[in-house]
Amino acid sequence: MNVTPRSAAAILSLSLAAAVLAGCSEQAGGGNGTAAAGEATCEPSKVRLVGQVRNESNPYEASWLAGGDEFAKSVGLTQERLTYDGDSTKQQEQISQILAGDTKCLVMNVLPNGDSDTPPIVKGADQAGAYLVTQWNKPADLKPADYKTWLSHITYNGVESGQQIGDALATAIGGTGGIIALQGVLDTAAAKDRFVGLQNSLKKNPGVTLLDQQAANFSRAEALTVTKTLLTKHGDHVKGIWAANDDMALGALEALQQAGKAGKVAVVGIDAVPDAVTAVKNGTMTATVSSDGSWQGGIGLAIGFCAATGKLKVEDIAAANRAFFAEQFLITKDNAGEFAAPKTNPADFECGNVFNRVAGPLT
Amino acid sequence: MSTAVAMKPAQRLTGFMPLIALAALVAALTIADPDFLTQRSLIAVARTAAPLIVLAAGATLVVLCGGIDLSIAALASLSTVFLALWLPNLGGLATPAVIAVAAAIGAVQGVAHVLLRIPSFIVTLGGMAILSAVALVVSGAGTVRVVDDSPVHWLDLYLGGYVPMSAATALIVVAVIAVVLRVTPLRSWISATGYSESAARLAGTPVDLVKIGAFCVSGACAGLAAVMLVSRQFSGGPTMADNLLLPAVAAIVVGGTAITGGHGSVWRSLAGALVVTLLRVGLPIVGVPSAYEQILYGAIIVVAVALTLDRSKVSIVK
Amino acid sequence: MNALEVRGLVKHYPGVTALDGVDLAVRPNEVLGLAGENGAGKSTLLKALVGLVTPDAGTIHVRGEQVKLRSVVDAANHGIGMVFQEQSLVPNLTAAENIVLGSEGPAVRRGIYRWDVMRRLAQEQLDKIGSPIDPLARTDSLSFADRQMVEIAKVLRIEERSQHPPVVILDEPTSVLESKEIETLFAQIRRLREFATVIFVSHRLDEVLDVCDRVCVLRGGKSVGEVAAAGAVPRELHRMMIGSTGSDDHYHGSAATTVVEEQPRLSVRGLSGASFHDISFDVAPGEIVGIVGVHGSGREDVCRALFGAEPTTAGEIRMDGTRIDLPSTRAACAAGIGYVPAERKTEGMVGALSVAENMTLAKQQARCAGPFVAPKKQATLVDSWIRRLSIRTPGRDTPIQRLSGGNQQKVILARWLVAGDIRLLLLDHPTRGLDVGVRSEVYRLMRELAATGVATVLLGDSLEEAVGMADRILVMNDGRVATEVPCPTGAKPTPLDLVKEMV
Amino acid sequence: MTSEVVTAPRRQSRRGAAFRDAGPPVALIVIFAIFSALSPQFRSTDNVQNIVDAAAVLAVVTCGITFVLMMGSIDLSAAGVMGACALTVSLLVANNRNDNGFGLLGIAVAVLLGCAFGALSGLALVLLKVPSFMATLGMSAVGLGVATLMFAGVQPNITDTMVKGLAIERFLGFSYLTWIAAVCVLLGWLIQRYTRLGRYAYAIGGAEEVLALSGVKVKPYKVAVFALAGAFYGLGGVMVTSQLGAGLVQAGDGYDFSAITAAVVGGTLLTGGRGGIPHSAVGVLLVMVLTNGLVQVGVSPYWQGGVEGLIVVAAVAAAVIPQRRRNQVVK
Repeated sequence: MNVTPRSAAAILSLSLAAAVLAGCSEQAGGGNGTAAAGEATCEPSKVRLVGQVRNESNPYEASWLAGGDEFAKSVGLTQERLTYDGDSTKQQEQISQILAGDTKCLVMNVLPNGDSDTPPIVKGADQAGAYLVTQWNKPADLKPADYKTWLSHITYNGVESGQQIGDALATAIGGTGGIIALQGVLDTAAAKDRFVGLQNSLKKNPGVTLLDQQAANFSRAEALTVTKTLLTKHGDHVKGIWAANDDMALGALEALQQAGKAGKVAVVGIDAVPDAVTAVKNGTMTATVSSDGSWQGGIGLAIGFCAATGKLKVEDIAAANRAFFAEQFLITKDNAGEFAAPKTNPADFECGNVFNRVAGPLT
Repeated sequence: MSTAVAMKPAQRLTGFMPLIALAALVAALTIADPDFLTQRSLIAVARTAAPLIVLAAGATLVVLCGGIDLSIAALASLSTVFLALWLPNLGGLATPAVIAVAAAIGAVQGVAHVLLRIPSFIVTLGGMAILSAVALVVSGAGTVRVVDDSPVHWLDLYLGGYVPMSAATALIVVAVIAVVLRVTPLRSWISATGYSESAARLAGTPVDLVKIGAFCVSGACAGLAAVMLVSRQFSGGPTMADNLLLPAVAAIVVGGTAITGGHGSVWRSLAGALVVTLLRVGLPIVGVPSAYEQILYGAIIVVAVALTLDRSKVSIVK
Repeated sequence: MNALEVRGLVKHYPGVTALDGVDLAVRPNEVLGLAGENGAGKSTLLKALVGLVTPDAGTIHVRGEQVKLRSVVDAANHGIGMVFQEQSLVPNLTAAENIVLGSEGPAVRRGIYRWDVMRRLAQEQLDKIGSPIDPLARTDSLSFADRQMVEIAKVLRIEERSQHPPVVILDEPTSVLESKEIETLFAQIRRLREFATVIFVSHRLDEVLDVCDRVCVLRGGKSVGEVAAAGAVPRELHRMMIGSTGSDDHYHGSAATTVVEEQPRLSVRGLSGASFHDISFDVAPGEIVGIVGVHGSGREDVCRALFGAEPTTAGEIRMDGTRIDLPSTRAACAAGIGYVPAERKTEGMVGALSVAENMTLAKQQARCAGPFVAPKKQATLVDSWIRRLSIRTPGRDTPIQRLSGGNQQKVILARWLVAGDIRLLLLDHPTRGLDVGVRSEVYRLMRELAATGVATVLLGDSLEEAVGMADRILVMNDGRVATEVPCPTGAKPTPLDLVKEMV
Repeated sequence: MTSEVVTAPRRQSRRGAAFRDAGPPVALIVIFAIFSALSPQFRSTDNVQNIVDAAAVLAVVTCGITFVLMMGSIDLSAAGVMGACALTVSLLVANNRNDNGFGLLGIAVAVLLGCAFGALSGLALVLLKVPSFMATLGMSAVGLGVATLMFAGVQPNITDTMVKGLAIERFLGFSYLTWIAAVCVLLGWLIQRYTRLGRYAYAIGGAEEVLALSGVKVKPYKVAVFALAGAFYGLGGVMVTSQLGAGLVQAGDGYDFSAITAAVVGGTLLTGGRGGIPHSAVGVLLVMVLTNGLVQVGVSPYWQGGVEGLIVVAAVAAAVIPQRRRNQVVK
């Protein structure tokens, strides 16, 4: 790789010259610019379905991709499964590579890694004219209604779920006593919203005191260590554990078991992963809140597919459905049986029904 | 003493190995998915690779000096936060300000390494943790959105409609570093420090300054990479670039730079960064399932390093 | 029957014929000296004898039986072992482990160490050579001479492998030893011959004659003759080695400059550091001052302190009357001080860099125009020094590690001369491991530099060298200057006079 | 990447060596004392128990990595190998995914798998001459891939009471996992002190070329050391699985760098040839005391990582002060 100063200088001057001669442009050359975008309709068989999540190594996201596969199969297509290991840059890299290919009739159902990852995905898809549904994370001031092919943004109301399980926890410990909170990845809207929910709940239940809060990054293993430490720190003052997701709640359960306190401390979480629902059913966990991975994996593709094939006109989507909270349920011992095996109903994905689970507009 | 006396053609071949590995990878991806080799797709790869190229180029200097900089990714993350916070007030000045601050932070780590005599691995491992904490606190543990990205928008343009500006900038950075090294005594100083620090010192080489300088440039490059990331993401985040650390180190080694120091070049890291980017992006795009993608990634980088490392310069491989 | 015999050994390397039909016969229980200039083929021959090099032609016979030696282990199985020039001990293991390394035998059973057995085995070896070293001491805590003893004890382990008396090869064992340690070593060698055969290689011809029964001389990859040690004189050997009579004036004493008393170039007052205290001395321009002392006398550290490579706690250093601070080697360099370290391979040169880069490493300004390297200027400069010091190298861009030791040392010396701004040269064992011819060239260069007014501090490779070269000698003992001995040409003190002060 | 004192023939002062070995234990005591003064909960018996229990997995992983570091190599494969082994063991013992119930045999298979991964890294190092940094980084990715394959979308929860019990049941106040870790440390120390493998690993870090000159075939030992390290990671994966009650692909997340940190803080050099299992054990305790102490004294979660990093750097800096020299190579 010997490059002489002279040739390196040549490269430099050439690139500068190119800049001067050709000027700069917004868009890479050879592109098809803003393509179909709702006008031309696609053959159902020509639609390209892409589902992107963080990784396949956790149950929630695995069920998301499975849901996507199921929907794709129902319309005779296959889903391209992309995973980015929770790596924001890798996610962007994959998206821009996908968008550099054939974007006509492209439908993407994306789980952005964080709020900040959504704007570039949206801009890229908008420029390329690809149909996009995003879930969970987006900055508040970025609205699908302002874009043509960003069909919808789906999320669950984190403040509400955080508060619901907080209230359930308060009831479980009899309205008084100390609790500890396990936070998610601090840099995510989900973690912050859910914690706001907990704080709301604490205001409502003045007898409950928050002894400590630590980040365990949505991870079962980290939750285990943090909980063990907090248990020794606060000892028997801990009556309940509030976890921002079920993985951490399950880690906390293990910690309680190892500390010989299983059953003596109430634990709540969010997401309704199968293990947590089982735990709620057995009574080892107090409550969790449903979010339905396989539905999320299918619905995003379904909305996009309907729009691409012209069965759903973007203009026709109600403003409230362009960004919405999906239905969620508090799962306690009473209703845990119903959620033990989440079943996606193929009817949910029919073009007329895609917005059936809207609980309310995103505020 | 040395057994490698006359192996000129073989040596020349190892010099081109990173390029050969790159070509082979492109060919393999194209065979796996004929749609992959399109102009647009290659342009996207170039644009994608830009931050990684810049990060790897800076860290290459530290590796050439015989050290390692594990803080580049965390520093880049912190820099995205700074940039996003400062853009509203400083506008166009925010970019040079962030690069300067990043360079200063890099230099501070260099000084700690040199003065306190702590291995660079430890200093930068600690630096990584500290910088991440600062980024979390400064950003309030959230992403900072950039509403008006016009001061960094130029990086998102395309030169002549084809060459992404960020890729061109990355290329210029690599070229500038390479040229500066080549035409000044720095090249000798850095290699001497990397091959044999004590000999370099006893020949009056300003070893300490060279090392601090390398960390400083590495920091500045992390800052520039952060600018590129912000121009691409329209925001700054305290963990935004964290996952680029191992790819950047992989890029350096895949390029054939010896991790023990002395032997290598920034051009090699450029090729290495492209290889790593193709692996990160290309494998899933051509339809390799996630689990197999990781297995392939692991296997391919090992093989790539086996191909590119010029072992005649490195006697014992640790 | 000969203990070891070599017939017509040939070894080619690309472009070089290292061995060109060497014949050699070693009789049982004799000490055979092997002499020859660098490049005469000594190293290659020795490597062939211990299986590190496979010869292209020729045969090796051990006790009359032709053998093929493929590895060190192979050689050991035939009873041949070597003490390598650079010590081959693992520093962080115990002496006992080093002694049995590679042939642990009963000391390790099924991969498990039996420390008591190992200790006993090692003690047996050490007893053979009468060394009092604790076998369980960590090797890097031993003195250099002790480590040499461990090496010899280790080599003698080959006795366990073959039923016959061992052949022990000592490659340059004395090059880093102090004179007292050398005496001990020689006593060991004389003891060894009771039960072993020894091949002894050294650049110091007097030593070779001192300890050997017979000396064999190599030149250009051929054996050119042998002499009985008794009655032979170094000059005779030297003539055989270089093929003509060497100069009488080995140290170029006739070129010694007369020192005019004026302001001293270097003036050291009350310098103290970790291993030396209250050092004061002057060096005049053009003067060569030798510092002698045993290992641990602190002279190396004084030398390094003068180059800013060792911290000082008190005292002052003046160059030409101006007080200077030496916080770093860089500062020393800028003050016109040059330093040639004793450890050429690890501290002197950067092996993978080219001759040109090594030569200009310290004085970048000599090859630069402004801040930029001027390739033409560099080429002219480097080539002129390659010619001037007759450095044998394929070209200025050849990595320095491919050069022979003598040529490497010349490059390192040239490093300080290229800019022409050198005022004080600190030479730490500058001729270590060099052959007679190169030594002589180095001495001449030192004289030439002195003539131009460069002051020199010399830590000689041997007492003779210090006496031969220096105008004045400082004797250091336990970190202090014990005495100062004038040493003018024609009225040199004998090494014996100095030794008395050293201990 | 680490410090070594040059000037080969110069003698190391014994005092310096003693200081260096004493540094980490002193730091451990000092940090422990500081936290004890700051927080009464910290010095409670419960918490000390908790710290030791929490150190178990890290101790086992660090044991493995120490052997590799002693050789002067580096090993970044812990995360991947632990993930693969965690999935393996959770699918082999009684679990909710299949009808297996191999118990101890399942654990043995997982440890052997770790061993095989390690051996592969070692082979890539000695046969392909790929630096261990990259060979093990690649192996980590392979391990994670294999783990993801086995995961197949459904978390395997273990129902084997013996495996779960390891984390829950206690003996003399400490969980069984802690005793397993203690046995590993002891075993590691015995291997280091009394076996050819351990001593050669140490010697390879000291002077590899000398071993070759003495007729020792170095390569098999290198592969064996990586395999040994892999076995420790495998066991670490099993232990995490027992703690979490489920097989996670992420079982080994972060253990690679924490184990290296622990080993280095304990006084093992990255250039090899110095340190060892006892040093690493101290390092592990130091790291765990820090992590636990910061939570106990209530340092904000935002700052914890930073404070930890700062203290590690400071601890290493303090440890090198006695041996700081002007012309010293620190990489």
